[in-house]
Amino acid sequence: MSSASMPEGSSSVAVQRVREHIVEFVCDSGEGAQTAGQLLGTVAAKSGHGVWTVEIIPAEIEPPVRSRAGASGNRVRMGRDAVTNMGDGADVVVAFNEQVLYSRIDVGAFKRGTVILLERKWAEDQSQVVRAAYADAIVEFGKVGYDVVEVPMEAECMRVVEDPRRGKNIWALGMVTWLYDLDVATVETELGKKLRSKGEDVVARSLELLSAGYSWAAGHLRFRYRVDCAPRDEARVVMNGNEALALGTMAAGIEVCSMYPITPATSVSHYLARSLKNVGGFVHQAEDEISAMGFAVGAAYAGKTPVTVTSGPGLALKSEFIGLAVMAELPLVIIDVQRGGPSTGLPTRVEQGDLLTALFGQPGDTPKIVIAPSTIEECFHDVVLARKLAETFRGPVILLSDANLATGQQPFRRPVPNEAWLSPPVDRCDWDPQVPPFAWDPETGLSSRPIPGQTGGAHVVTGLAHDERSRVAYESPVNQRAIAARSRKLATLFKSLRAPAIHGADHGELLVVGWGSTRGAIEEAVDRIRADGGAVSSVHLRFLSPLEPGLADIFRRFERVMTVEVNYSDDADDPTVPKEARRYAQLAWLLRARTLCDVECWSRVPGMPLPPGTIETELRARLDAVGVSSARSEGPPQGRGASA
Amino acid sequence: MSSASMPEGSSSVAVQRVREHIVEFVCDSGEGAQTAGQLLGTVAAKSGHGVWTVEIIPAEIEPPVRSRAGASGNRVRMGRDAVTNMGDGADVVVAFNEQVLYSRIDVGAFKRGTVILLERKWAEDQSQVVRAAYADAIVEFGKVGYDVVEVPMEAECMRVVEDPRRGKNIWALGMVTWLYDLDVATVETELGKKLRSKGEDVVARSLELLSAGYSWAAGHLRFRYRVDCAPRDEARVVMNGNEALALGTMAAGIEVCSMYPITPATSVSHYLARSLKNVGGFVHQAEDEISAMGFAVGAAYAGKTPVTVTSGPGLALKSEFIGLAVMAELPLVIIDVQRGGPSTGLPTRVEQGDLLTALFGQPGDTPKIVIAPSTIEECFHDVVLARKLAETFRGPVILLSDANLATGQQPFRRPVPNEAWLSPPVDRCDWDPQVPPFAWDPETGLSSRPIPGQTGGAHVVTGLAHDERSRVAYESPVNQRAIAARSRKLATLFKSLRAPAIHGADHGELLVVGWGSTRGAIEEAVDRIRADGGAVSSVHLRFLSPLEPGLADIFRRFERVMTVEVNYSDDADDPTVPKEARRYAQLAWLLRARTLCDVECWSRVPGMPLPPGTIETELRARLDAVGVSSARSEGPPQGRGASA
Amino acid sequence: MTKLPKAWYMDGRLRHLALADYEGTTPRWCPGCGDHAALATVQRLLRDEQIPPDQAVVVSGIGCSSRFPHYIHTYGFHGLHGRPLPIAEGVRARRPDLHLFVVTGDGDCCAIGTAHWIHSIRYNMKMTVMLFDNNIYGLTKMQTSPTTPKGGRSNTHPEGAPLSPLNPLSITLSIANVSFVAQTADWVPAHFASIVKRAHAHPGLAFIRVLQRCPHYMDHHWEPIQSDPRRQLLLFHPEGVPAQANDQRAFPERLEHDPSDLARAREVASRTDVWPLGVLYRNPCAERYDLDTAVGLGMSGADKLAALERELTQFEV
Amino acid sequence: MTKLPKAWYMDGRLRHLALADYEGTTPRWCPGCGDHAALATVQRLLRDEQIPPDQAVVVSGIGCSSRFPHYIHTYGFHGLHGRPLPIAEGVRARRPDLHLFVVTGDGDCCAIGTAHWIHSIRYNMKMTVMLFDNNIYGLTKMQTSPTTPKGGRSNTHPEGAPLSPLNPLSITLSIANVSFVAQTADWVPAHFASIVKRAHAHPGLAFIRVLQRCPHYMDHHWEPIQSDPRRQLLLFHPEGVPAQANDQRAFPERLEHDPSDLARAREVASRTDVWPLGVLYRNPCAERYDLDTAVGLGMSGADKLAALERELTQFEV
Ligand SMILES: Cc1ncc(C[n+]2csc(CCOP(=O)(O)OP(=O)(O)O)c2C)c(N)n1
Ligand SMILES: Cc1ncc(C[n+]2csc(CCOP(=O)(O)OP(=O)(O)O)c2C)c(N)n1
Ligand code: SF4
Ligand code: SF4
Ligand SMILES: [Mg+2]
Ligand SMILES: [Mg+2]
Repeated sequence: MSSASMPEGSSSVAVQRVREHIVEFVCDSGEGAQTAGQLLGTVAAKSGHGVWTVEIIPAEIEPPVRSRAGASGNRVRMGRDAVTNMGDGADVVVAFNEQVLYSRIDVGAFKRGTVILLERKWAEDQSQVVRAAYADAIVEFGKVGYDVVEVPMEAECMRVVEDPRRGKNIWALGMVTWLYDLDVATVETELGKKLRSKGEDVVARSLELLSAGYSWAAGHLRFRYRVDCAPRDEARVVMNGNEALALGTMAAGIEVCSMYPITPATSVSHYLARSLKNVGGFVHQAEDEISAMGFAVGAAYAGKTPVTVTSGPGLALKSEFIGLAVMAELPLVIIDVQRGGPSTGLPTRVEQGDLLTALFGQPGDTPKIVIAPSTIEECFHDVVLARKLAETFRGPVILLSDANLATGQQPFRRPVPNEAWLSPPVDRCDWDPQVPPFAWDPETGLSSRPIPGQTGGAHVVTGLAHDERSRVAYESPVNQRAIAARSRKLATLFKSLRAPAIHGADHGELLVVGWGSTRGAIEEAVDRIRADGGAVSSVHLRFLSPLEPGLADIFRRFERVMTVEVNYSDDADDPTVPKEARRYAQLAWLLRARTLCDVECWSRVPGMPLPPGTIETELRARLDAVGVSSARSEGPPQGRGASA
Repeated sequence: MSSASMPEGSSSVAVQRVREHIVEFVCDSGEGAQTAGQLLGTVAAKSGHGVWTVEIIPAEIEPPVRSRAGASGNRVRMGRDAVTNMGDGADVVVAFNEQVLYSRIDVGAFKRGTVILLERKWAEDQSQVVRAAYADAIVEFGKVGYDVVEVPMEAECMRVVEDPRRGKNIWALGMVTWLYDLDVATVETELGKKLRSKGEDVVARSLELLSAGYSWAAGHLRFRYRVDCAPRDEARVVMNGNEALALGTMAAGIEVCSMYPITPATSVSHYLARSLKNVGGFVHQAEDEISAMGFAVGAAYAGKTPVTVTSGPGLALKSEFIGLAVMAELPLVIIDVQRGGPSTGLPTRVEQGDLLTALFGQPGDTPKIVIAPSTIEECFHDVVLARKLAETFRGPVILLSDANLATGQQPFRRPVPNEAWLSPPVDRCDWDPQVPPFAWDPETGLSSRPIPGQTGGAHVVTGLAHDERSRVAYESPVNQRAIAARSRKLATLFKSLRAPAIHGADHGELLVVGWGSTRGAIEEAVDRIRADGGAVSSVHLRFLSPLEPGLADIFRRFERVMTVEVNYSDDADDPTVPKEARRYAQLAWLLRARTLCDVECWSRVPGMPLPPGTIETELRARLDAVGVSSARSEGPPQGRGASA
Repeated sequence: MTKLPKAWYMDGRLRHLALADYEGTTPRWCPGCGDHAALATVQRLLRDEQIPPDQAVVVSGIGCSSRFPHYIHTYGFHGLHGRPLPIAEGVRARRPDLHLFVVTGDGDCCAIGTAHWIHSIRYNMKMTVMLFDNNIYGLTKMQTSPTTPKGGRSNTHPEGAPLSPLNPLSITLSIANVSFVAQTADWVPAHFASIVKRAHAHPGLAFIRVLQRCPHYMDHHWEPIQSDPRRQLLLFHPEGVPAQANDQRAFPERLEHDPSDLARAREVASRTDVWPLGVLYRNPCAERYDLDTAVGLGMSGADKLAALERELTQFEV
Repeated sequence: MTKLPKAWYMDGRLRHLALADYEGTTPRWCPGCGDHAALATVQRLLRDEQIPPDQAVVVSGIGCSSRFPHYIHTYGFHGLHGRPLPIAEGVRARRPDLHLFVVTGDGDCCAIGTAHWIHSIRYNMKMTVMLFDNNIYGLTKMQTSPTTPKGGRSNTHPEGAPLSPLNPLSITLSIANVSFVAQTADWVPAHFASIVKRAHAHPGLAFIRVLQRCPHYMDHHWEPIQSDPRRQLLLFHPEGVPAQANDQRAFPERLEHDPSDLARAREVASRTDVWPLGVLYRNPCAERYDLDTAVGLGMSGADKLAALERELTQFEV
């Protein structure tokens, strides 16, 4: 019998205060768990919590019902402080059938003690197979230590509506509203907003279901939580990374989004297709990625810094045009929402596998700026940044997001856009014909260019080697000078950057370096170990090309340095891989070449975000291996890995 | 007055014996200097000399006459020993007008004392402008120390033929035949072979012109050379790198060459279009590079390991399909004849700019084999090797040649093809359906696969993440296992490789590391310095992925290690580039990450091969900078750059 | 019911092949998706023709329809988005022995794959190409495709597609060396079957556009055509799909159309009042590139080496 | 002769523009190359229309013909092989003010650029597209192009091209939303000029195929057509190129062809006995995508910020 079983009629229950909790709604696709989860996330955010919401997406569009691979839904992690990632094992799970739970178990979504509020109607299903499966599951779940609470969801719904399959999700939300002692009025408001378009009837019925679920819970559940809340007075918005990228595009004053659909990037352009016109722009769906990129190149040339949005396979196709944009110094922003690779790979899944191809994906020397946002908020602001960088440094800027940020939802301070963020209008002044279109400053590599239509500026842009006047040039010194000028721009940007901030102490036993969407999980793991006295710190890089300054200096202050990444590396202890042949994770490879420090790595390609607990375990193992799991209080040691 | 002027009627001239000489023929395009040069090269090879011939190609198809940028022709370097590169300043130049010499001068093709045998008719040209230009040039050339010998070429030709513009090249060849005391019969035979197809009349007239040039030289030139000759008894062939790649393709038993035209790779397929059918194959000219690569992927899948030939921009377009070939483990050979980059760049020129994109050009983890031939002979044999590697390791193999090898001609031992080199026929046996199509050996990552038509082997190849049975798999452990298996294959190959041979002593002051077509020039530079007692050695890498074993060990035995490459790097002493932001040459970058040694680099992008003399100067400067230009006789020093 | 094991290979080449021999993994298309019918049709063709599963290859791109190879038990190649045709050409080039099918979608073929589509028609290498045209991007969740009708709403054009759709038949019929063009629909399985049979027998590239329902994103989209027999024009001819006894009921609108008449075929393809179903064009004598690419197949190693020596001799010094 | 300085910008917008104002660097095409004539024709058009060099953009791909932008003094974009059309579309999208020309070759447009060619016709964004069709790859030294006649020898098909050539006109005319298709030749400069003039005035994408001589690799290739007036069919019509007084002599074969008749245009395009010269099709009312892409041009910063705030508010918690 479950520790959380439900004596009929139990009424007043002690509320357990928790610093944070993870709640999942899972069901067959189409049963509305996503709506319930999103509403919970919104309400939690409204209530001032830190929140991270992430969608649970089945691999197929319409998977069969009650299938192991078919789990659809939402995970909501809410806490007192800012929540930066999806966390580890769930605390509470609401499930509409037991089968969908298996795929969640497979990915380690639960832990000992996870409370599963499970629809119990399957116990009385017509089909013997279904009944047996249900019974088996209850036993199995109990054995591994989950706390299963059987809930007569449809049966209870039927007291309110005729077809319980529509609305069960709202009933469940009602139950959770009671469970977390949420403000009922807020839930009702949000529900009303969400369903408004479906008509008053639907809203009314939903409010009834909500209240039914609430009452049932009050009457039957004998546990209840309240998540601590820190007071917040700033205005906040909540959205996922793709929405943030889309809004960032609008805030950057970008008028042209040229794209070809590809998962998991497409929803950026879905948003823009609805909204970009509101700020005077449009979305061009091209016939393929090459054309999408060519269109962007044309728009850039004509004076309108565009954005093109894609994922791995599309990035590969854009490669030749990216080379041209570098060569012809055309400002544009390429958003790559990375997915699982290589090739078609894992289209809906998480990976950070495009770093090296972003840097080195083109033949010849193609210096370009590569940045990676590490939070939803940065997704927004980095588009604004990217456009400015593209224009200032005259070239393509690649922005590496990923499927983790794309689907994760998080509240953040509401941005206050201003005109300085917007793209300036096309220059229509005359151009001094004496000034060549590539008047490379010898020190910075920078130059400014005439835009078509500017009187006096006519010249021919070309992907061939060219001189300052953009004339085709085959002479060795010109080629050397031009390539150097383009390269120089990265050095110029580098000089304007600051060393990255260190999360934790500025010296210690172990430094973890990350980039992109792993930030939240890495920092959480570091914090947990530091809380136990472990001398771990972390550094998170936003600029990948050029790499941020001061890295070797920082690295030298730690006994060992490692990256944690969601891409492939041979394990250090793999007996089949000679140390000399070991393939490192992508950032690790860059850092080794750059700093000559023996930067280690731990990386995995699970197709999912790395949970903080998994990272924590890995880091602790490293510390334990050298017997230094507690903090060191001496001054910075002499870096062993550094030779320079 | 030139030291080599021509007193009318001088008869017997002392022959000066030289170890090697460089002769150039340069003219307007269409005047036949290429034919003369090629014939000289062939004759020199026949005579047992080491030879390197390289075409001088104008940038345009039909450049205007007497234009500075229009130089067309041939450089022939012949010597007693094997000649591995185009060398430094020319010894003798035959030029049909003075203007074309300027572009040669610009690229440093000449040196003090270069003898220029110059058509003198321009001195009496109708046009005042032409006469003045000619006169100016003579003065200018004299000033910089060239030895100009004015030769009445057309005038002399007119004694034999009516239109001297056809045949002047043969007359000049006659002159050179005398000048180098070549065997007249051999020259006549080769001339006959070359012109056979044009009819007897042409041959007869050409022989007359040849003899006229010979006699004129005998009567007028008062200097004469003989290039030393080492006896050789092996059968030799002479060809350029693209021909060697084509013949290697045939020798590998490859039946499918799928391509799209692109300079400087196209001539590989021109050769194959004529000849591949002779060994039972064909060339497919696709509608674009993507399709060419897709066609190759299809042929590979169907059991016929194909080759696809391209250059930078084409490689970029093939990128997505390369990822698929890695993912689906399909054996095929990609020949990339690198050209100047980035983007359209310098289509006809030399660069080694595609190394990093060959390794990292695809999103996600795409381990693949990358090799680079460093001689014409290796161009031949590496295709055979590449096909075997592709089939053994089930994946794409990229072979990086470049415009230097493509157009350089060199004699080498005639290969003795055998059946073991040929692709085996498609397996038609039954397949044990118990054996999955990706039965990855956990140690090696290797597996063998059923080919369509094999009974029992039906399965679906996919670019999606998949398990051993090639079933689409979204589970984390499967993805991790599959990616690891593909990566493992590189470790397996690595274990079978030997450490690279060291050219020179196995320890010393400076180690130069190179790859690809720079081998000859680097080793020649090293030899020259070693001859003076400098403690320089070099290592040349044929395998770039995986990198060859033992590198860190070797590096540790030298005080400093540097690469010499024809791609871009920021100079170490560039004041505008902070050391920390310095962008290294491509191999240097790889070696730094791999070995953690402070591998330096010196690289340039002149669009031309690096001459040995230029490399020599650079290396000497490095030695001088630390005051160690002479050899060190102590044992191997402790490597400073190595930390592992 | 005890089935014979699917991989009953011991005597697979002797025994009668049943539909079960062509079953791959369980189809994961949405209920009611037209792709299900297509799959069954091709499986039946293979069974009817008794083609061993290991002698057939199905190549596809990426899209809902392109999942086809996973669901049929033959050799399969689930390739890249837009690129099934080059892959299939590479397969065909040296393998005249295989039965070759290509499955593609309206995005796969008519957007990102356009160049390969056009050129594959001209190459005319023997294969059966099925374009599943649901007028939408299914797999990526409802974006406009080149065949989406003007005004059709999608996630990339929430206010409606701005342009008239491409007509894949008209374009295909305008390409040099076109040799077989037909149209059918997922909801007329018997017709579909006879078209595929004809296509499979055709000596060259047979291009079939299949009007395909996508209930998930384009619910009721084809319904007006499907439910109104007058909007479907049955093409019949002894050289195409011959007239059938019971056509009359299902297809009140019929046209005797000689598929050797290219000009008429183009006219029929351009009609906007009705959707022609049948063989629009057929020329069994068009040049076949796969006959060129198959040169020298099976040349012996000894002959190759001899030829190679001759080549090398030309370079000897 | 003292010329005015080319960059005489002080009053460039006031003074009469002369041919010299459109001179770029010295053309480097082979002597006799048809591209020279084309260049002169476009330069004359700009002069005749008095279009300031800085208001015109010429986009090209890669190939001999694609060197065009270097030789004309306007803004120019010498892009990537096969990709001038996407670039031009990107230019046009937000720049209705510029005069936009595209130069492409038969390899550039009909091989590697096929997909963009097909879709650009459908987008129908205002620009003048000139396909210089010399039936060969010039720049890369004589490989087969999709328009090389069957049997034509090249370096990739030394024994002759195996397939019939694509007909760029037929294909273009089969694409939805096609709005202007014409054919001319480099050796009929007056005709060329009137076609380009018509094209430039056309409200949409005007596609011109220019039969172009390549004396270097295809010497005498067009001569049989050029020298035999009966193999050139002059199309005339008030809505296309109107009949001229002296047509009679140069073009004994003439056809009054109404360019609004698409079916007839397709027939004319398919003719193999003669090469039609003139406007085959013209529909000034076809949908123009560039009108859609130009939405919101010139919206003020304040309006944008206000709209943005509204968007953000939707996400507020
Ligand atoms: C290079 C590349 N671009 C984009 C995608 C994403 N993608 C997958 S399927 C598809 C379109 C599918 O539409 P369609 O071809 O009509 O097939 P359907 O799903 O409708 O059957 C797209 C855009 C991809 N996988 N690869
Ligand atoms: C991606 C890419 N592939 C191939 C090439 C090489 N290339 C340059 S021009 C050309 C073909 C030119 O033919 P065409 O378009 O007919 O132009 P023409 O030279 O005949 O005017 C090719 C294949 C290239 N520059 N880029
Ligand atoms: S989304 Fe449409 S095309 Fe795709 S499987 Fe579902 S019904 Fe079929
Ligand atoms: S090769 Fe032909 S197309 Fe190119 S410039 Fe010369 S004549 Fe013109
Ligand atoms: Mg579709
Ligand atoms: Mg051409």
